[in-house]
Amino acid sequence: MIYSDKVMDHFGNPRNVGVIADADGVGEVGNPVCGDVMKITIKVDDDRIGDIKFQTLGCGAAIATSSIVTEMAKGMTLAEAVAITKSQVAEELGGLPPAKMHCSVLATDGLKKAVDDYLVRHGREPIAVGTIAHDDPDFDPHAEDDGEHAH
Amino acid sequence: MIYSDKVMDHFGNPRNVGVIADADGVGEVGNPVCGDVMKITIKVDDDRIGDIKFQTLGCGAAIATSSIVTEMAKGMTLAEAVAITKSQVAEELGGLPPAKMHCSVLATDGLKKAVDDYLVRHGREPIAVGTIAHDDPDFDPHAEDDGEHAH
Amino acid sequence: MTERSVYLDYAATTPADQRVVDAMLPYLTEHYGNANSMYRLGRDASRALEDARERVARAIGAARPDEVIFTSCGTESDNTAIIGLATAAGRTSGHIIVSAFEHHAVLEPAWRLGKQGFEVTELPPRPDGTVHPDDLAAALRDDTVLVSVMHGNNEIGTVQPIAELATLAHERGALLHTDAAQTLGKIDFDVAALGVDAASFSGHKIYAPKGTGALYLKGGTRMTPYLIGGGQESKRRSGTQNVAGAVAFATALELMDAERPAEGPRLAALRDRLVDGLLGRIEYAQLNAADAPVRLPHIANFVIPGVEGEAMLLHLDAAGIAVSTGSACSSGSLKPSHVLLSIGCPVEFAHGSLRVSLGRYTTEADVDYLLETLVPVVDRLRQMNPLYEKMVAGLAGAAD
Amino acid sequence: MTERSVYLDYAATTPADQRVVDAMLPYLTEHYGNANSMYRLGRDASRALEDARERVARAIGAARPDEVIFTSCGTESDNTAIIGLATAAGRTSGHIIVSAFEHHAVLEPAWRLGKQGFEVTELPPRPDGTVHPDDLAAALRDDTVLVSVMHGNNEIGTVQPIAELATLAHERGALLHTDAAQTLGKIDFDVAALGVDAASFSGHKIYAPKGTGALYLKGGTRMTPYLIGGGQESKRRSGTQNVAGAVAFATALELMDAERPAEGPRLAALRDRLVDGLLGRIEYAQLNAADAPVRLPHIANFVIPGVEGEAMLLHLDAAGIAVSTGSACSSGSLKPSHVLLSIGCPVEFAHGSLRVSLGRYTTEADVDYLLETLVPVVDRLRQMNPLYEKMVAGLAGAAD
Ligand SMILES: Cc1ncc(COP(=O)(O)O)c(C=O)c1O
Ligand SMILES: Cc1ncc(COP(=O)(O)O)c(C=O)c1O
Repeated sequence: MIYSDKVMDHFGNPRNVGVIADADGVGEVGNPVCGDVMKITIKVDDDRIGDIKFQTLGCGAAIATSSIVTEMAKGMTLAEAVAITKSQVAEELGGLPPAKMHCSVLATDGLKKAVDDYLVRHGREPIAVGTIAHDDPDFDPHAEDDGEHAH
Repeated sequence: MIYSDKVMDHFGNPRNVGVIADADGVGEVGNPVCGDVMKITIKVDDDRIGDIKFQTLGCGAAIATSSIVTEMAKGMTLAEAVAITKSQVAEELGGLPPAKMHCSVLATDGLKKAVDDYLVRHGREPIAVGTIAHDDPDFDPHAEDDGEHAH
Repeated sequence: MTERSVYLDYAATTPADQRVVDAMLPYLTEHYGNANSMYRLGRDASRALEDARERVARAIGAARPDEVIFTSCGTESDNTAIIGLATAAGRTSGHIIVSAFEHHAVLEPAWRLGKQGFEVTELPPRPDGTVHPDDLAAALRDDTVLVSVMHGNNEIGTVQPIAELATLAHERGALLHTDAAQTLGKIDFDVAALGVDAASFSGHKIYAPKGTGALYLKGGTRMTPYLIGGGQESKRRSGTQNVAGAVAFATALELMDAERPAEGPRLAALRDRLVDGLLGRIEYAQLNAADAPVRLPHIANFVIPGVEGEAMLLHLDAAGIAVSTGSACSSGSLKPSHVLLSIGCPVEFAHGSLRVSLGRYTTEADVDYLLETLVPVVDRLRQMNPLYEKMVAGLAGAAD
Repeated sequence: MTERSVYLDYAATTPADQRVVDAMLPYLTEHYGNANSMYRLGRDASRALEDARERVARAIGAARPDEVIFTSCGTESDNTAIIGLATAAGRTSGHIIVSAFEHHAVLEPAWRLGKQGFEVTELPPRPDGTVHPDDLAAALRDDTVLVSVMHGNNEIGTVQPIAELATLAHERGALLHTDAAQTLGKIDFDVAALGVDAASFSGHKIYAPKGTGALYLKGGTRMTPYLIGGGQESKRRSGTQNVAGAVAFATALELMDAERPAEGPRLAALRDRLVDGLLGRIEYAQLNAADAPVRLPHIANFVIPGVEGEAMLLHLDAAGIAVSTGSACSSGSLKPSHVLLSIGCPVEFAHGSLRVSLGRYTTEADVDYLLETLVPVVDRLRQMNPLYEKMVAGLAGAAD
């Protein structure tokens, strides 16, 4: 399994790492039992994503997709941000190995959660709810896994 | 499968090849469908094998065992000659590959046949009858074969 | 006895070409990573492996590189294809057709399936050494799941009309596998043109090392993997990949293909010289499957009546000549070749068969040396044959 | 990023030793005969093959050379042993016991048999990473036909009490197979002392090329062959024998054995340096199966809480270090190692495992370089982990 150069760049030098202390919205998805957890904090300015930071526990693809999604989302309207698809994320990274495609869901779900969190905090209707894969109790991030076993 | 040096010597320089024109006894065993045929002709002197010659169609082991059995039998009494066992033949040759053990039966059977032929011609009781493997209609010379198939 | 050494058994195995060895060596000691590891050494190995896969795929006309699965030998490829395709998706019964003169690496798994709930038809080739499409058409049934017919026969060198057979199989909903161990690199081989669903290859027949092989499996074809474990080769063949072996296989195949335009005709001419020379010099000798419409350039198989094969082989060996007989490498056995019997060769003649197979290093002088050496060997063995005169009378009578 | 290259994944694969390559090369291009051919070139090949078999037999303490069967890899040996022994003499049902932390090359065939009429028990090892004889005794039944317990575990390096397990299996009439891919050559390995009926080996774990392997099968043990065809290896493994590979395997094994008296302690000392250094520098890190009574000298497996394995591996790779994580080479997958889970490692920690395995070319400087490099990598990843503080609180709490 080989990652693209861009994946390796975002993994090795992830952008926007950290936590915004006085964030307007926080999204956290995944859990350590699955092996990946992501937390996104956002500042919202005029319904646009002003600042955005992430923290991720996860594999190379999880970190790279987290990093790129923060870059993609910065400056977008909230509606635009929640519309980012996992395929767009993968594409932006120059592709992901098939076994790692599920990782991009982590990043888009985290972003959606943060946006909805902001909206709910402000008494508005959440706009991403229903499209968040991790909300589905049957969601199995590794269902598409196609990896090999130990040697 | 590797033949001993002695097998290769008897195969490459078989002793006593040919047919005795005025033979006292003739023994022929095997058939071309099985892949091996042996004919032994003997001259008998005072119930001893005076001269002996063979012809064999067959594999290396068939020829080598034929050759050595003629050497072993020459000078033996008829009773001694029919008592030669296939293991003695194999031993005399420094062993045979397992898949070729059956070949020694060809040689001993041929010799027995020739002796019995001599005895019957002279109105005497055959002494080998009953111990000749090739007389058994169910005899399968390749039953012990343990060879490999084509490459 | 002699210093001369003439190898004429290229259908049994070939030496590894020095260029092939040179190509593979760095993957043994230097780029030795496990192709499944993520770190650089592993990625390098993986890249070399995938590069080899692409080269093989291109050479055989596969639609996609992942249609090529690297294996450890022709036998493994055959076993995997026969058992894996027959039992795909949990199937436990059905009808299978294999030609009667398949290599045992196909026959044995077919027979095993035959004991496990499948029905197996052994389709006899015609006396010209070819599986006739009409015969396959007649044998196909609605429940036929798999047909396996070898591309080129390893003993008699006849080439089967695989494209036609594949069409027939597909019309009845069956898959077609072909054992191409003897044809790959030696004649045109293109999976698309042949229309096969699976094909087996062996490295040591094309100047790659022994212990290498490959299986072509058409994209979308379901197959139960045979070697199972770590899930390598996209779960179709487990076991740490032999990267050096894959590189060797790809290199060897490309060399075969590059050299074939000159090498094919050269070998065919040598073979014709051999056939003419042998039939001209050895009385009653016959070329097996002489009427075959298509034959491999490098294999000729003769019956030499009145002579037993192993004895002939040993005398030739004493003169430094390597050839094969009977069931080719059933050297430990007197059982006559099932291939020769399947094309109607009488048993007594099958015991006296001689397979000569030519290759990259064969010269005219080699062929001539064989012919020279063979004549006295045959004479000598016939003189030792107690039945030879009777047989000749029979042969002469039959010729009347 | 760096020119430095430090290989610490010898349990995944090893480079072929140059001495091994030198020993095998003549059998590729010069003594290239098919070992089944009768002529000189074939006899030479056969002699080399049988010589290699004798050397392997001697090295493993086999009673007879023909107890050694050459195969193409550890996976093939495992598949052949599990399926071949279970289904010997046409058996189609019965009870099989495999330890739960076997390599998938054993688990997969066991699971396949489980779908085909056999009953399979997966015996969990104890938290010390060892299969306890009492647990086997409790799992054995009158209809148990086969027990398979690996000699040394490939991820955590624990060594199983095979001799005791074999005695227990035999008392109940079952055969015992052991996967010795990770132990052969690395610690004493003697089939007689262990009392096993079958054992699997892989060449590329002992500095022989990938694509080589062997199976020990005790004389008189019935086994259905897995690769079938030409009947090579006394009908127990078909496929033209890889003579060069067999020579390489035998040579590699003899080198391992010859060098072990010095190499074993050297590796164990390096491993201890690594373990002490890592546990001393990385907070909360733990050695897996730390309480194992016997462990391999060259493998250490850690959990590093708060870190995901692949990310750690990639950062180390960027510094030129090759190690493995999680399910060792499940690098394409986030599924946590079944081995770690089987010894009770919590899933969230299993994702952060690190396997370091040392070998012939490992130096103290390599170990120190890993330690130096690892500390900032772990720090960095923990800082990026949104749950790290919570986790630490939990760990601290648990420690109270
Ligand atoms: C314990 C164990 N068994 C079996 C295997 C499989 O061996 P191979 O890769 O040679 O098929 C390995 C290594 O991959 C192993 O570590
Ligand atoms: C037609 C054919 N199929 C299969 C095989 C088996 O190949 P391998 O020896 O590589 O297992 C051979 C040669 O031995 C062959 O000639």
